[in-house]
Amino acid sequence: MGLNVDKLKQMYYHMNLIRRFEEKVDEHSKKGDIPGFIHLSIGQEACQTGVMHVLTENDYKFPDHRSHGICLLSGSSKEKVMAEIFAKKTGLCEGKGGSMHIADVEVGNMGNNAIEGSITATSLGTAYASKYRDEDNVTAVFIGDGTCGRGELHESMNMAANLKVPLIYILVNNGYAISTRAEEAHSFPEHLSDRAAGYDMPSEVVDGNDVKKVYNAMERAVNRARNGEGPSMIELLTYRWQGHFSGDPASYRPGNEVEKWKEEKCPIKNLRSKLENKGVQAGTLDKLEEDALKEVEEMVEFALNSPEPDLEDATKYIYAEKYESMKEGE
Amino acid sequence: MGLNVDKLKQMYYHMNLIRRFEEKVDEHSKKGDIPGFIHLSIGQEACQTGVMHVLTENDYKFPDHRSHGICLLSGSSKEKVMAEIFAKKTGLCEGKGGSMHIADVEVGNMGNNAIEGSITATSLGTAYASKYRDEDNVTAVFIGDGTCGRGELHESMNMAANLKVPLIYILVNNGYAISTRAEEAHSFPEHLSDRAAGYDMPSEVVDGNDVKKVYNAMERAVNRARNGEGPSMIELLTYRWQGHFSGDPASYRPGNEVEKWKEEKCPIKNLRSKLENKGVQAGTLDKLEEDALKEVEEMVEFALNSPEPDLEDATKYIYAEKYESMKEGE
Amino acid sequence: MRQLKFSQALNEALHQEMERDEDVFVLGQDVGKMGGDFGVTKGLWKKYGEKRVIDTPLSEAAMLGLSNGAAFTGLRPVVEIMFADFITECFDQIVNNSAKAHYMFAGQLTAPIVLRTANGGGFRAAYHHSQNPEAWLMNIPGITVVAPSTPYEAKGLLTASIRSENPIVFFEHKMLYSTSGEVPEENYELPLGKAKVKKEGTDVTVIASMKMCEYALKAAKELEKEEISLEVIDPRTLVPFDKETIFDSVAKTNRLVVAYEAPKTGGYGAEIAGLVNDEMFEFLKAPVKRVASLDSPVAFSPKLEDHILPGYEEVLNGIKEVIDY
Amino acid sequence: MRQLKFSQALNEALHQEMERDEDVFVLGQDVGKMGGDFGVTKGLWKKYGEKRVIDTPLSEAAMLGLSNGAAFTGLRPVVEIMFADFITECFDQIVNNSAKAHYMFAGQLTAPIVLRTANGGGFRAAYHHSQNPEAWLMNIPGITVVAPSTPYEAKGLLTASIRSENPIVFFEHKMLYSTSGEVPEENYELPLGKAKVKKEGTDVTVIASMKMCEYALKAAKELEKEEISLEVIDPRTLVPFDKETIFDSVAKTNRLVVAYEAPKTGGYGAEIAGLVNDEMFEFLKAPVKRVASLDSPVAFSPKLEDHILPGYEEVLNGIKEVIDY
Ligand SMILES: Cc1ncc(C[n+]2csc(CCOP(=O)(O)OP(=O)(O)O)c2C)c(N)n1
Ligand SMILES: Cc1ncc(C[n+]2csc(CCOP(=O)(O)OP(=O)(O)O)c2C)c(N)n1
Ligand SMILES: [Mg+2]
Ligand SMILES: [Mg+2]
Repeated sequence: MGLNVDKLKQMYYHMNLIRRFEEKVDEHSKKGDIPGFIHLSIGQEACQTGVMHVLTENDYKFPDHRSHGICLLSGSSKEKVMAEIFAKKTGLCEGKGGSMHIADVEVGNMGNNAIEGSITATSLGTAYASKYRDEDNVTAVFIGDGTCGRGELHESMNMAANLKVPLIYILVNNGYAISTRAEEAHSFPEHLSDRAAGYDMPSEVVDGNDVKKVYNAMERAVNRARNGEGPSMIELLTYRWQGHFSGDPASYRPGNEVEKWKEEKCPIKNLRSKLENKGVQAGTLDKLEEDALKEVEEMVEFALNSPEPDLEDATKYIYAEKYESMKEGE
Repeated sequence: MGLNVDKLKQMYYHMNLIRRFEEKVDEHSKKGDIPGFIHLSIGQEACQTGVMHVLTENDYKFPDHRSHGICLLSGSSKEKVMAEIFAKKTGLCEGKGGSMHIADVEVGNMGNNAIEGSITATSLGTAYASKYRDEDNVTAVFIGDGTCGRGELHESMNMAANLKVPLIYILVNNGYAISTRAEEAHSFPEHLSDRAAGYDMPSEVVDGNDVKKVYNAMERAVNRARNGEGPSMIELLTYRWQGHFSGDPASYRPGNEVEKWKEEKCPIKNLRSKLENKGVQAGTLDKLEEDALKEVEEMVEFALNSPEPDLEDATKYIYAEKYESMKEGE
Repeated sequence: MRQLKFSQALNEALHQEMERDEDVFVLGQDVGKMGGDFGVTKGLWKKYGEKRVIDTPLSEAAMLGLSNGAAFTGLRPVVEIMFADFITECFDQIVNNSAKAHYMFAGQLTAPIVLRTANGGGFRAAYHHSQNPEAWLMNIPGITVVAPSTPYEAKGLLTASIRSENPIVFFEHKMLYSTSGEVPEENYELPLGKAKVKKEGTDVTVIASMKMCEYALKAAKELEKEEISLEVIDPRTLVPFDKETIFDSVAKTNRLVVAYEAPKTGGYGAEIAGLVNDEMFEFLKAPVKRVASLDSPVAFSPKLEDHILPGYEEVLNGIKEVIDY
Repeated sequence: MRQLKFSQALNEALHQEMERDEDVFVLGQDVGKMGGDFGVTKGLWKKYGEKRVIDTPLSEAAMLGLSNGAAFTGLRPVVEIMFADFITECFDQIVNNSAKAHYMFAGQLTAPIVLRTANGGGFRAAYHHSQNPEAWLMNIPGITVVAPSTPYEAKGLLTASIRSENPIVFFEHKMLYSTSGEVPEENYELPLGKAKVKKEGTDVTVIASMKMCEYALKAAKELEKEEISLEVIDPRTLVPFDKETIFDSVAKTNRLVVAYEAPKTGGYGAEIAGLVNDEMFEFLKAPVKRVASLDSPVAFSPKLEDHILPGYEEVLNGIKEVIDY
């Protein structure tokens, strides 16, 4: 499936949607409307958009802690994504999950998990289920460069390759794990994803700020997986413009590093100029941007106006099945 | 340091010593003199001997569960090794440790641990200590092919290479993890140790039944480590003649696999014929074999005649330092 | 009725459940070709093939992860962790994923896994093959811990565990594997979350699971000679446990002993003692006595191990203490 | 006297101990350049360099392994596990290595590590950044668990922990980091294994550590108005804990409340309730009351979190219940 202009325009809309979403979340996090701490993906929109455009609602997705864009493009009700982040009863997880634990099983979002790397193990299971049932859906699991330190990733890659399950590791390498640069704490030849070779697993490194390249790499990986050729890893080189979490001053970053990425490598600017080169009118693109903002503002409205969870739901869902001996509420 | 005939004769003695030791342990395990279950290294003596001849008592050693040969060649009182396996008070760990938890810190044996792979993490620490103190001793950690599945190995290799610590991973690949062949449960290109490249770490694969080759590979790795060039992995291809533990019928092994290894690849026969080719008299070699047996028999005598631990020692050593509030015995 | 060994009863439950429900599959080290370290998965690989019986590498975290993920899609994984001491290697997946997934995603998914594992001492295998880690799992809402003490219960509780929607840690005391008992051929479930009064009595209640249950029943026989009547309760499900049965019994006997094999401090019986103290305070005629291991790791020497772990003598003496109080 | 924040007090202890003993080193994620997620390791990297302050990858198991191995050679690692929930990732190294090494190798080596970690709720960060896992560590002989509740104690107990020969898990309740209090400038140790009577009293004993201690002291003030006299004990060392101080107090007050933030069932207070029931049975005029979290994971919604976790109100009411019994 090629990337025609319509599809690219849709991607443009989605990247703007993520950008605006994150900006609003940042704003409301700082205002105190959003509880807890929040990880933003501004600057990384092409990774999420390119990957998600290849996947369908039947595919299993495991977002990482920097998850909003993935949740938005999974096919969920977008306002419910926002409401979840605002800890509202109308959220996808009834306000119980929040930014780091959002699932929407209907559309294949199997939930993120704030223990970094643990989803690399969990995702083995959905991928194995596809194989078990002889279905052709795939599983995509998102991890960061820092998370490559986790033992679970190794266990997962070894088993995934041995079992030949349809699992794609999306390594979003934004250069930092909080304050620590990948090369400061890890050892690898040229790229972190070169390790895939040790499991006899294909890998690719692509510019994570070029949505077309991300899309194409993902499509290759998904095709392999759907054809029964097993797992692969794609490493997307990118950068987060914000600190690790909303509010992090990120003073650990040298000089004008952020500015350089903003100016030279903005994924949205990058796609915009491609689209303009293809003859799309500036006005059309501006309109997409405005629409994205409007859509996000509606989500925020929805979230702000939604009620908090009910107290009696605090102990709901602890056990999926209650034993006879349990008293009510347990 | 080359391998002259004297050194080879010493190695010949040691390989026989391990073989006889394991045979006696097998015998007394089956008789019920030795409690618990016991892992034997018959067939793998060249791995242990080659590696241990490069190391000194100042180097840190982490034996795995198939540990007896390593303990014997560490410089410990050998009868205390045997007594430990017999759960006697005179054992290296006063009968508290047994075959899977023997340490002799005086000679750098830092103890094995029956949670497979966990020593790959622990060994980072002794290696780091050498670097910290600017000492030129190295750490050697033993693992099997099956243990390569463990996440801790990945975490260890990544950190070891990043910190450039003097750590050598001795991967004793005997083809099986209990009943499971390496290629049945793992995925790797040609060799398991090819994964070292993913950490930018040197590795070598050698015939683990040729003690000279083991020695030479180990010497290269140790030299690198002592020169501050960081960790490496050496993979020793070998085979265990017995089942996984003393008494395991090992019916999972195909046809005449064991016989082939015994006949064509016996590490002791192999070295014997090399020594004979170098002009060493058969009588000299026979004498070494007899001496080895005699030494082992003395160890067994010692162990059999040793007392069991005292009951009042059951709760000794739980806390290294007692708090004032603790009552006696706690 | 037909006699089976504990391990055979478990094996039969697996065979029948895999036959009944093709969503059930088994994974673990050496569970396939070899049939498991203790023979519990014998014959499954031959019958159901490698899709449904996976020989895994030594990757406990990934094994649990695979189980959780598969369970999220409705499959029914039964994962064997060879020794209970190794749950330390997959503790995150149990605590932070299996136990919480249903709750944190507001009921959208369930994690119906069964983690089978061999626990307990007496095997002469020391520190890393002997522990009784049920207490590590008692402060984790969402998890269910099941522990049979006879072949009959082994089969019925494993069957129920496989059918349950909840994530379950299923302890198999390794010194019970070769014990024998009557086991029906057809498949059957025993209720989870429900304790079993193994012997009715009036003077002292003894709560004892797994290997300790045998000691308690033996003590009951012994004390009958002295006309002391013990009520022996096997909790069967350790977490969440059946308070009602325990309270009813204590209301009758006014004396309670809890026997468990783990170290005394912070062990399983601490919660029971605490709870009974709280809710049955007026009924108690003597303090709740805990008979347990010394607060020590399990040493290798059999002489030391036997001293550290509680045996029949300790259980009997504990009961006498409560009677004599 | 000079006031410091809790996090500053910890930071000062680290600075002084690294100055005093060059075997002390620090490792953890972002402990170097950034000075730690909560600022506890600020300035160390600049002063002592990367040899003694290691920024690690996300490799909790290897971090603990490195610490254990280094400690075996006599070094004194202080390892930061960013959130206590992540000890699940290095649980094996703690349980099967740190806690047992000294014993299983018959005293040949010690594992004098300090694992510092941020625990507790109220941070609005839900399941994996809010837990109070002390109960997971209570059934593991060999381990020491320390938990300060004021800046003064934070500094003195961390100093003592670094100097101790035992492996120590050191909990820092994250809602205490920004609390202030008097802290001497010179270095000092507070005794491990010893509880602290924070307020003497005669009517009810309240055992409360970390954040709960603040509530207990507040309740003591409040109840003074009603002429009820609370004795507030901070255990300081949760494992192994100081029985004597607790028993002495209960002998005097005959009433006991244990407040802890973890889920009630199987929590820290279970052991205390069980033990006091056993050894102080005749002294108790009311059952031991446990005030704790609901048996639930910690939900994200602040409204739900506040409902699930025990606060001042719950502590106060728990005490009243025991008085009114
Ligand atoms: C097991 C574990 N260790 C540490 C953390 C704390 N933590 C959360 S995100 C993070 C950095 C992750 O870096 P990376 O994987 O590169 O993702 P990024 O934040 O850059 O998107 C750390 C250390 C955690 N959540 N889980
Ligand atoms: C973490 C862990 N998982 C499983 C086991 C059980 N076990 C002990 S040895 C072994 C096989 C190890 O195979 P390998 O590493 O190849 O060593 P070998 O026995 O062949 O020398 C297994 C599965 C264990 N001790 N620890
Ligand atoms: Mg990153
Ligand atoms: Mg092997």
